[in-house]
Amino acid sequence: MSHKPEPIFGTTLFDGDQAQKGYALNKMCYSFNSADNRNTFKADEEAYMLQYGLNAQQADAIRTRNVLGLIAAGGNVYYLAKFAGILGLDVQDLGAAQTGMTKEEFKAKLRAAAHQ
Amino acid sequence: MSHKPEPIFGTTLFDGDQAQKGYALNKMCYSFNSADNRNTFKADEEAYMLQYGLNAQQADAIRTRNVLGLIAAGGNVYYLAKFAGILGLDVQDLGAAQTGMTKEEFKAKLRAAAHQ
Amino acid sequence: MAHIVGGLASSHIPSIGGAIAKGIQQDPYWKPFFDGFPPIHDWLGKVKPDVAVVFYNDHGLNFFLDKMPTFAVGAAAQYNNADEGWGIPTLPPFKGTPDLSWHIINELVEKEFDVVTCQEMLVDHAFTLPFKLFWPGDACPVLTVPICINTVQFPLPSAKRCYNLGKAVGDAIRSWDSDLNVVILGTGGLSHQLDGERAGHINKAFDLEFMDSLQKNPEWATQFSIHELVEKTGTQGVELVMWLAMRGALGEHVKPVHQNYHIPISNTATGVMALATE
Amino acid sequence: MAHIVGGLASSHIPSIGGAIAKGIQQDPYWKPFFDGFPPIHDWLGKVKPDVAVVFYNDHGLNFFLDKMPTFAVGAAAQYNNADEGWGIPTLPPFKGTPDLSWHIINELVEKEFDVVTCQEMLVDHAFTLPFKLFWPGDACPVLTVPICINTVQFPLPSAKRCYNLGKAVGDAIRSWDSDLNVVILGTGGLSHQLDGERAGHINKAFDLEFMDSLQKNPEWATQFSIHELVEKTGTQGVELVMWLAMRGALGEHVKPVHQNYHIPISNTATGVMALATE
Ligand SMILES: [Fe+3]
Ligand SMILES: [Fe+3]
Repeated sequence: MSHKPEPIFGTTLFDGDQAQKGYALNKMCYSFNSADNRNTFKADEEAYMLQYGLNAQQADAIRTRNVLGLIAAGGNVYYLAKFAGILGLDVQDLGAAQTGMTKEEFKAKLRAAAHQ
Repeated sequence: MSHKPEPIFGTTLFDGDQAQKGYALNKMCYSFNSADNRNTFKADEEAYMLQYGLNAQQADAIRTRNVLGLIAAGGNVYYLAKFAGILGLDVQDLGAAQTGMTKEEFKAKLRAAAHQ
Repeated sequence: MAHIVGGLASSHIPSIGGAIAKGIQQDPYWKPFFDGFPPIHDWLGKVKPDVAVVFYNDHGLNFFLDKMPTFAVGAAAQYNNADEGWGIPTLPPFKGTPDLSWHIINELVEKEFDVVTCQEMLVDHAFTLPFKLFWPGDACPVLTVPICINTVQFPLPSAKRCYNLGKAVGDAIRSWDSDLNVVILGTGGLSHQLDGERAGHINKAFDLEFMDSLQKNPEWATQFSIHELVEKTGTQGVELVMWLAMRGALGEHVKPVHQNYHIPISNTATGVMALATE
Repeated sequence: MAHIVGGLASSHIPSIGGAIAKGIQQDPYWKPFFDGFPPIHDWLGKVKPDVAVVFYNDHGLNFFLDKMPTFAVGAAAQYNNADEGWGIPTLPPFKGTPDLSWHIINELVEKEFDVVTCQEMLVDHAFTLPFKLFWPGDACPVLTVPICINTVQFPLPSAKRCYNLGKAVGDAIRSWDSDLNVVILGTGGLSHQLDGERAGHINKAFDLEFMDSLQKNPEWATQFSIHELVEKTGTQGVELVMWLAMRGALGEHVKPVHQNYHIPISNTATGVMALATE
């Protein structure tokens, strides 16, 4: 879209701009569908990132397990979820990390939505 | 199409029926985009066909370089062309083989079309 | 001609796969979700569908950004599930019905839907888990046709386009020369958002109005742009277009069979629904 | 807003690549074909396009039957040519313009074209050889957007759908916020058939009427079904839908620049055409 619609708070639409920016990062995360690839990554994260051509911003966000940083670097949540799987994180862990809550607080927020 | 249109003389439309029938054959021929794969095929045609799961009709048409047989077995001309490339055949060779002409006769037929 | 018996919709959260594998459906956390299914099992036992046509979205198993389809239709004799990278059990293959697949593909292209045809297609949890929910027995008793709608990369097809896709698929099934019974599935949603500072967004009021609309006014949700749907239901809530495509396939009149809504499973407001065509 | 200077169409026979590599363009066999180009080189020298949007069909290099798109749009910064299996020289990469690609993709999905988006895309002889014909110098001086239309596996999109795709692409280009000049290419055809007992089929009368129609009555060919086009022009002659898509992008009024028609090169009735928009 030449004219992007109004931004939505706390929400990055995975559009052409993000898709271009994040291509290498998402391609790496897509490769994590394979257990062999996950193990290769775990054995030497730096070498694996180099192989996929991650830029400095992406590599840094991977190193620091920074979810919001990964999204800012063009990561798409569907592919990033495979990286989270390697770390043993579930979607409440990710939610807590992105909203600055503890996991318990984040879960309470979800439960509270039943009484909206 | 539930109801297939009238057949056209000497013409097999590569539709769903052909695409299902020819999947293994076409997948093998698609692999011939790679020089390594072409060489592996040339070194042991039978082993290569087995690897791609060709059925008896397809394998026989490959063995006998039978172009019409390859089409009858579900082959698509765009992929078969890559097999023809291995054999060093050009599209006039294929045309001649399919129409029962010599190559010279086939070329004459093409030239004659200029004076239709 | 084939007969459409009705439609099924369900959320498809990955952790459902873990819960089923562990057999903890009756644990307090899971019970309110799994309790939504037995009345639907009863109905399926009565209408006995032979084939399931499934609108779902791939989450990065079969499709990557090198070739990202808007709409993709499976045309394989078998669809394999596979490792998605985060450890839910891989399920056995699903049987296809290439005959119906190609009939749908031919009819869709005839009606100017520019589909991708997939003679090989890995199916992810969004396709597989609803089968475990609707047919909890060991073997899946229906033949399947997967139809994948892009919700990964913008631009997404509009809600209206997805509804019309469903309509065209329904017409194709009703013109399929077969005496088999077909059920339509739509899997995804309801409101949830996994990513960003708005992670955990849920919109109960919208979800309930949406579920209600599928009976009374099925085109209601097509008034919204994708951007509005994301704003209302979250970046993943937009998966509700699968429900819309399912509803589109059912034709004008439907009767409610059963529905359930429960917040939360994982980060998701879960919905389940069965609609009969007669 | 970007400006469309006109359109180019050409056959794309693989052996053209060999002839160029060997430098035998003036040999008696090739001369009547290559002689169609110099007046078009002169015109391109005057209108100086910056970008080429190319309608072409992949012949089994980038796409296989596991995921066969109806329409696929490139969105890469670079497009690589590669070994196609029968030994024509591999050409250097082509530069993309992701900005225009994404603008086109967004506009097409908005207008209910269900495209596949390709952030990586190998381009075959149908894309590469016309550049060597229209810009015979060493380096390709234009940025490119490849748009691939399925002519491999039925069902193919109708001639009318392809023409309308072209119209929508033209609208998108004209609404692109840029001061660049764009030329549209359509590559393929004209009448030929490689496969079956009817191999060698050529239809001069139809080809000439088709070329004529692109100036006077561009929708003329959209009256025919794909089946009729195959019957008239051959299994590969149906590639003429690329010319139609190109013509659709140009808008209502065009002026002829130059055209040429020669039978045969390889098994093909070759056509070349340039149309200006003003
Ligand atoms: Fe999902
Ligand atoms: Fe061609």
